[in-house]
Amino acid sequence: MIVVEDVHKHFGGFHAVDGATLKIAEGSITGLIGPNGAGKTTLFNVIAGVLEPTSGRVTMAGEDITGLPPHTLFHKGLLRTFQIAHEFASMTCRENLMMVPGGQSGESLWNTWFGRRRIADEERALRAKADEVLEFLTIEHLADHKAGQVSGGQKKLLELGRTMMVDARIVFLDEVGAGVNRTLLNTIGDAILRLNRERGYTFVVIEHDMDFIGRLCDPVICMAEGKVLAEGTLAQIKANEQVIEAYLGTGLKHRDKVPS
Amino acid sequence: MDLLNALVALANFVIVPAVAYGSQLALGALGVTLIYGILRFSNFAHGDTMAFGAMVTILATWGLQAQGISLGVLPTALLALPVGILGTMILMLLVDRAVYRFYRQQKAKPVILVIVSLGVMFMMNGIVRFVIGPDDQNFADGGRFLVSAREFRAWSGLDEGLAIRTSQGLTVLTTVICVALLFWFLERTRTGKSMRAYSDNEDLALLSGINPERVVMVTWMIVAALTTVAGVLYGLDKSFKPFTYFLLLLPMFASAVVGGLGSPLGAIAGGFIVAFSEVTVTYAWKKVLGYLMPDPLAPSGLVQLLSTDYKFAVSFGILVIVLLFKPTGLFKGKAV
Amino acid sequence: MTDTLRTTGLFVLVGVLILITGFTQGWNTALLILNMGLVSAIMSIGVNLQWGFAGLFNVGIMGFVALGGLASVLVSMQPTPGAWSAGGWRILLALLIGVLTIVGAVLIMTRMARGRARVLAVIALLVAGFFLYRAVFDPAVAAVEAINPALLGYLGGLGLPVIVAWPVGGLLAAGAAWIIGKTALGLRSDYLAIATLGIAEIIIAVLKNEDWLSRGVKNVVGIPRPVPYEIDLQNNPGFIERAASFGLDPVEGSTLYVKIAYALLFLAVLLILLWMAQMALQSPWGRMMRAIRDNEVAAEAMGKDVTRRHLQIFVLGSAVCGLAGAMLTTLDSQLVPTTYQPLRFTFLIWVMVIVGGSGNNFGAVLGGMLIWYLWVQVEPVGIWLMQLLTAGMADGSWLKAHLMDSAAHMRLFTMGLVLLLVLRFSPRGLIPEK
Amino acid sequence: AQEVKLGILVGFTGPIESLAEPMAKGAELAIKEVSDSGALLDGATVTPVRADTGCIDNGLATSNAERLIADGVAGIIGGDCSGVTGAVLQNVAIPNGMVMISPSATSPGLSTVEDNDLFFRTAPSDAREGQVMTEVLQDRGIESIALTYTNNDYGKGLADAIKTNFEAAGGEVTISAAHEDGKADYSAEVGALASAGGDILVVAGYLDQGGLGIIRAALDSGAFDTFGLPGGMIGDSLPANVGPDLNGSFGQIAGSGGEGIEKLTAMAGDAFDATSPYTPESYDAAALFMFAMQAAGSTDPAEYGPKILEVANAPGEQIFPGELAKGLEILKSGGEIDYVGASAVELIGPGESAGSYREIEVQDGKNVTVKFR
Amino acid sequence: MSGNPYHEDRGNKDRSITNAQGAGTIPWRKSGATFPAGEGPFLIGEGMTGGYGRGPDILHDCTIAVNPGEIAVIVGPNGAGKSTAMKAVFGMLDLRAGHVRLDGEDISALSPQDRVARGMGFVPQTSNIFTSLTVEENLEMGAFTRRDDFRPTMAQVYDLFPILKEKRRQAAGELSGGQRQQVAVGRALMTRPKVLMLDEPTAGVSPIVMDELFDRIIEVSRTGIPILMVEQNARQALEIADKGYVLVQGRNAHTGTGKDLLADDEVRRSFLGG
Ligand SMILES: Nc1ncnc2c1ncn2[C@@H]1O[C@H](COP(=O)(O)OP(=O)(O)OP(=O)(O)O)[C@@H](O)[C@H]1O
Ligand SMILES: Nc1ncnc2c1ncn2[C@@H]1O[C@H](COP(=O)(O)OP(=O)(O)OP(=O)(O)O)[C@@H](O)[C@H]1O
Ligand SMILES: CC(C)C[C@H](N)C(=O)O
Ligand SMILES: [Mg+2]
Ligand SMILES: [Mg+2]
Repeated sequence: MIVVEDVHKHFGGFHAVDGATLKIAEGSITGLIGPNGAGKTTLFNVIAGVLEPTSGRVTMAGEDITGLPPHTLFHKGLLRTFQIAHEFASMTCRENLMMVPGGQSGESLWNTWFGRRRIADEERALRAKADEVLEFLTIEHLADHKAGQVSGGQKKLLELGRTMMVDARIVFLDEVGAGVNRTLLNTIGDAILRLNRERGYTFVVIEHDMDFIGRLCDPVICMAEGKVLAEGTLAQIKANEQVIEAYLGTGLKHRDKVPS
Repeated sequence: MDLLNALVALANFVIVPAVAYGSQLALGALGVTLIYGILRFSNFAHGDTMAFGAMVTILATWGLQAQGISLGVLPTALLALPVGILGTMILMLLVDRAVYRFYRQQKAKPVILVIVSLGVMFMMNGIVRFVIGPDDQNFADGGRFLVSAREFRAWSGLDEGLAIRTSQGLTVLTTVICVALLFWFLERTRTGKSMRAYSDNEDLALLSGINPERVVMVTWMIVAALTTVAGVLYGLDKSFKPFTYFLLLLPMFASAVVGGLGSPLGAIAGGFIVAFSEVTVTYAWKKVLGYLMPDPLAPSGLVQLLSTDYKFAVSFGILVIVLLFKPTGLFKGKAV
Repeated sequence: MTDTLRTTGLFVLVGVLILITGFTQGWNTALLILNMGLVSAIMSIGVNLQWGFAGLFNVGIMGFVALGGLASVLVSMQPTPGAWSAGGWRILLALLIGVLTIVGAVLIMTRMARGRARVLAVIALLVAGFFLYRAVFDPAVAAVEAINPALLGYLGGLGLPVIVAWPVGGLLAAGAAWIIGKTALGLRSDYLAIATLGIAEIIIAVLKNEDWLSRGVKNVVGIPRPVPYEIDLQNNPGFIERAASFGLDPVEGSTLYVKIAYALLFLAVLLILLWMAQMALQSPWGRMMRAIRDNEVAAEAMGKDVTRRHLQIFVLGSAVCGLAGAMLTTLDSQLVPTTYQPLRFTFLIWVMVIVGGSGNNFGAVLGGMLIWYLWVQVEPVGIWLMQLLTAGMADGSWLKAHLMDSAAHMRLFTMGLVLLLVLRFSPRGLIPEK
Repeated sequence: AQEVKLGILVGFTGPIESLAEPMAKGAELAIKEVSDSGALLDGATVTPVRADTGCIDNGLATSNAERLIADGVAGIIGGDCSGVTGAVLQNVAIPNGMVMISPSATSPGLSTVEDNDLFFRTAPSDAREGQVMTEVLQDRGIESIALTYTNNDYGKGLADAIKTNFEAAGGEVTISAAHEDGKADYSAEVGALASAGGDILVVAGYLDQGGLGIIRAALDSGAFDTFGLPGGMIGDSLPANVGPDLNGSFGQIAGSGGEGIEKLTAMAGDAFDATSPYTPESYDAAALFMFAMQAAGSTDPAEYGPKILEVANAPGEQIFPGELAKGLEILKSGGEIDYVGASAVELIGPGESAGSYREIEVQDGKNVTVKFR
Repeated sequence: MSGNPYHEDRGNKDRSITNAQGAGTIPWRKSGATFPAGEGPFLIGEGMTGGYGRGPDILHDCTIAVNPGEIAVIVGPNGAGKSTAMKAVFGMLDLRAGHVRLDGEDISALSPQDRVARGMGFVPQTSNIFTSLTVEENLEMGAFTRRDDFRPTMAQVYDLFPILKEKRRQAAGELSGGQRQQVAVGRALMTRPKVLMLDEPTAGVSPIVMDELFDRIIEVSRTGIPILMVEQNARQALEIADKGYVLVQGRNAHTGTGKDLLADDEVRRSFLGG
């Protein structure tokens, strides 16, 4: 589905991504882990078109998508969510969803003046679809709330919901779990699994929570210092010496001295 | 081929004036950049603050002159400068108290402050004209030249003269001193570091026990001092006229941006870039080339890239080009 | 409900102010303020599009307005006899050379590999192009400017009705905006402000110095009007009769007639623009723009081409400013480049938008009308205030004389005060966005 | 008795705000003189009404002109800058049949403007000054000049006039470069002017604006020693501001004889600077209005308008500043006057000052009139 | 979105006009008087009720306390009000009811600055270092309120976090996430706090760094400084906690020792993800 070939991204003299090469299989949920500063987010941003790579190539289903801007990638079915939720704060949750589909005829100024009937029809359909998605995410009661005023986890659900307004092919999730309550994270995990099974979305997930990775992801890729360090099932990764040394560690030194 | 004359002509008409003008812009831009970095908005009232500072200094200078006090070859205005600085500081603190503080406490978005500063600009505009009137005021005294063109010619035996005015020398010297002081203050002193901390992260500064109101106060006082010095130097070197100070706002603003907003070093570099681009791009090279080329080849036209009518446009053009290649200004400002 | 009430109330207030002016200072004054107010309102709509709907900070409004003014000259003046054959075509050729040079440089930049060769090639092309351009351009300009310089000395216009100039003014401004937008809107940090500031200065410099285009600072006077001339009306027996039936003498009747005609024209334009802006705002297009304003990064990730949309709205807003500029020049019947000052045409418009309430089209209109009213009327108020203040003072006293002399400067002071008060007590403007 | 209002429409704010105040004062002085004398139209009182043009703000200027008309003024002294003057003329004065006498709008373009005989000016057209300046330059044996002008219709028109005349007379103009008033720095302009060279530098600007800055910078850098000073540059403040280096520079300003201006200066006393540019012309503009009204016996513009040329020109008794009452009496008794005033008023052609000029040379830090032309 | 009309910026992103970087969010308030409050835990926010600005109440009668040598951990779902409770203890929002007591004194009316002066140290959840200042300057800023010689404390901090000593001349913004968190904690220690409050110090850090940080926190607590901390990595945090609070919708839902809570089935299921 996505092939990353020897991608480099340099910031000044610093090599944030340093020759990363990896493949993401269609229909999989791939986990991406690695120590802080390994270059995961940077690689993500390169794939999603936010950053231009210094060198290297990214292809999607055989098509070269290196350096294409995010909005073009969106129309090719590549969607992403953000580590920190990026909702449209002053718009209602429903509007947050309704704005997503591309090519709405109401987005052309001409139609806003001379094609009002067509717009009205489209809007009705969009609204129905948005309500359906809200229901799927169990937040239909928030439809008319301003998105800026719902809780952090609900914002993350909304992010996920936006990917459901169109037929996405691949969705990139950046640290959905950071700062999210584990119970809610499980709910999000369920939603991801359902989307993967029922709609065939491919997912790439960055996460530091091994339980979450373990529940969803196969395979798991571990990055370090801008390169791919290891790849395989979570169990294989967990057994990898280098990964333990760089990333997982061996637990608390003071565990024994923890007060009782 | 007469290299010396060519060099002197170039120095006299391009380098010396551009350095002096650049210093004036740099001082102004430093103020703009400090406010941008620490108080987080572009202060449109800056030009008029300069006018105000210069005005107070002028009034004080007249007072001194009336008393018969003077500084000999140096302009009396230097003696009056502390009064001007003090007056401007008081005004700045009053304005901050009456206007800006409210918005700060409301945590208003910076853009509101920008528009507020527009309001302050209108009012200061009125106040300055109200007090001293709209006319040109002459307050320079003391010796006019460090080196005059005539003296230089007599001394060097060249055809071309080189003139350096006292005010130009003063401008450059004062700018160097001000900049050095400012850097020392920001980098080495506790208060200076606390200002940088505040500019970096206001909340955390508060949590570290830094008093934001004090930082703001010190900032306004430094800005008041810088603007007054800039305004007076400019007035000494050229002339004092309220409307001119308003127009000075644009090149100062441009200098700050091109250097990288929020970066003091950038403001200085920006000031010189704007000054040099105004003076050089429209320079007519006829004279210099006339000295450099053998006679038959000497140019008959002006050898001017663009007429001086476009000097302002040119400096903005250069600015846009710099930004195209360095979108955050020369010295990466706070803008990223 | 209360919102509508407030909006209506504020508009009624402006109406009443104008009526009061009509009764106390004469209807000509009132109508003139109204006309200028309408033009200002249109400019505010343009700026509000950019700022209120897209968060784009345009500090070069003056430049776009000036381009609109240029359009009315280029469209409506009679062509200067002989100017085109004297050098007009060669000027066009020179401009074409200039454009080709720049296009060529851009092509080299994009096509050639990075390195010294590319830099050299670009520089060589630019230098050669520049000298070629000057070689063709300068003599042609001299030829055109030599034609009766006191009265003509320029190419003249197309001799079309001046109304045509209004949309053309919009187009010219849109073209300039497109160029700025292309360069500035894509930058990582958005330096639109400085780019617009610069382009405005450049446009004004061109207008002041390119005499062949619009006589430069020598000004073009006598631009044709879309409405009849007062003198013609005063000599028209039919009109005199009709004026008399309203109890007006011919002079007053004709001046009022002309101003009302302008007012109706302007009002029509304003209403159309207002309708278009409102429709756009309430459609999916408006939703998309709000999303972009709320969060550019997310909007981009949701497939919205943020840069293109910014460009679109920037061009549209500037076009509206250009249109207003053409209308303004039409109202003045002359193009005077030195009148384009940032204080009047950039900062004042900003005040209008902010005071009115950014993000709300009705707010922009209200701000335009109200601030223009104040801008004009604050001066007599200032003088009156000063008279009040100095009433007690001895007649010859120095202070009184000084205060009275300074009364004119009260205008700026009062404008500042109004702005600060509005921002303090109504921070989102008089009619805020919902 | 009747109350007559006269509008004074000049740029109290804006780029020439410093010139506006003495101009208004000059006009008000004439008005007060007449009003106090009670000689106009059987003891009519005359009151001035001030209004601002902003010098460059067409919108403001026209609405203020409208306001003046609504106020019931019988005539408008103004506008000041040629640009707004044209706008006010076209948009307000002509439609309302109001007479304007501008003391300072000197653009040649205004000579030919369609004005329905409503527009007059006590300042000569710059076209004339170009001829005079050329004569002065030639008499002094100057062969080449560098020329800089303030970038507005006045400066440009004047510079064009000087250039055409001087070149036609065989002189060389090495460069003709504009400068903007009130700009921060003139090094670029002076650099270009110096590079071009020339015997002297002619500065067609304003003495307390860019013109001063250019002269200072040119002297300081040793680029030029002698300057040609057209009307906008003549005033006491220039030699005072520049100092002894200006000695030997020369120029010309509209005016004949010293008598008128001296009288005005004496009358003005400390109240204002009567030699400030266009201040005498303002006094004269106000005076012309009142004489014309007296001659016509009416304050209706349509009636007194045609009389303006009559009272301004010979034949008749010469009237100087301070003698307005006398002039009014003569007119009342059916006599004729030839108003000379402070600026040697002599209206020609379309109603503009004929342009007799004083040739001025700076000697010992003072403007000295060396000749009349 | 707090309904304050001054917070409007029309989405403007033009950096040549405004500079939103580092702008503050802590509402401005004036300090009031303090008075003695008798016996009780060293630091306690008792019965706190309140919310942001004029908005609805977020905290409802919420109580949090910690004593010297203890680590107290707050857990709970997102939006429960954990950070809000911390901020309330620090005076960053107005309480409508309840008190905050420190060392036998009621400090409810003090402004955040004055609480800093009283010896409270706080590491916020996000943007908790001065990115453009060097590591050493960051630490100096921590000691801003101190008039005495703070070099010994700095030496202690460097002992605690040796990596910081190595990087002390480097701009803090160039450090990795884990190192940044160390700078943040170090900065708080430099105030020589009487009590240390940490809001999710481990969010987004890799497992190995998380262990490292927890180790340090235990060490600090051993020096006798009470530590109050919010954590989403709840299981690890509760393991080292002396005291645990579970907040739900601004209310105390469960309170107990870390072990107790970990053992509580309902707590595990509803809040710790099973
Ligand atoms: N704009 C930038 N300029 C300079 N360096 C950068 C920039 N962005 C990222 N880096 C550096 O690149 C490296 C990789 O950063 P990245 O955000 O990709 O890490 P990550 O793997 O996502 O880590 P984390 O798990 O902490 O999110 C880091 O060392 C970071 O400091
Ligand atoms: N600045 C603010 N203005 C208004 N409401 C806020 C603000 N910050 C948070 N809230 C609201 O207060 C409630 C509690 O937020 P808080 O940040 O305390 O939650 P939390 O328990 O720390 O959650 P998390 O685990 O996600 O950090 C939420 O509903 C949130 O929307
Ligand atoms: C008042 C003067 C500055 C006016 C100038 N003579 C002009 O015609 O514009
Ligand atoms: Mg990351
Ligand atoms: Mg929190």
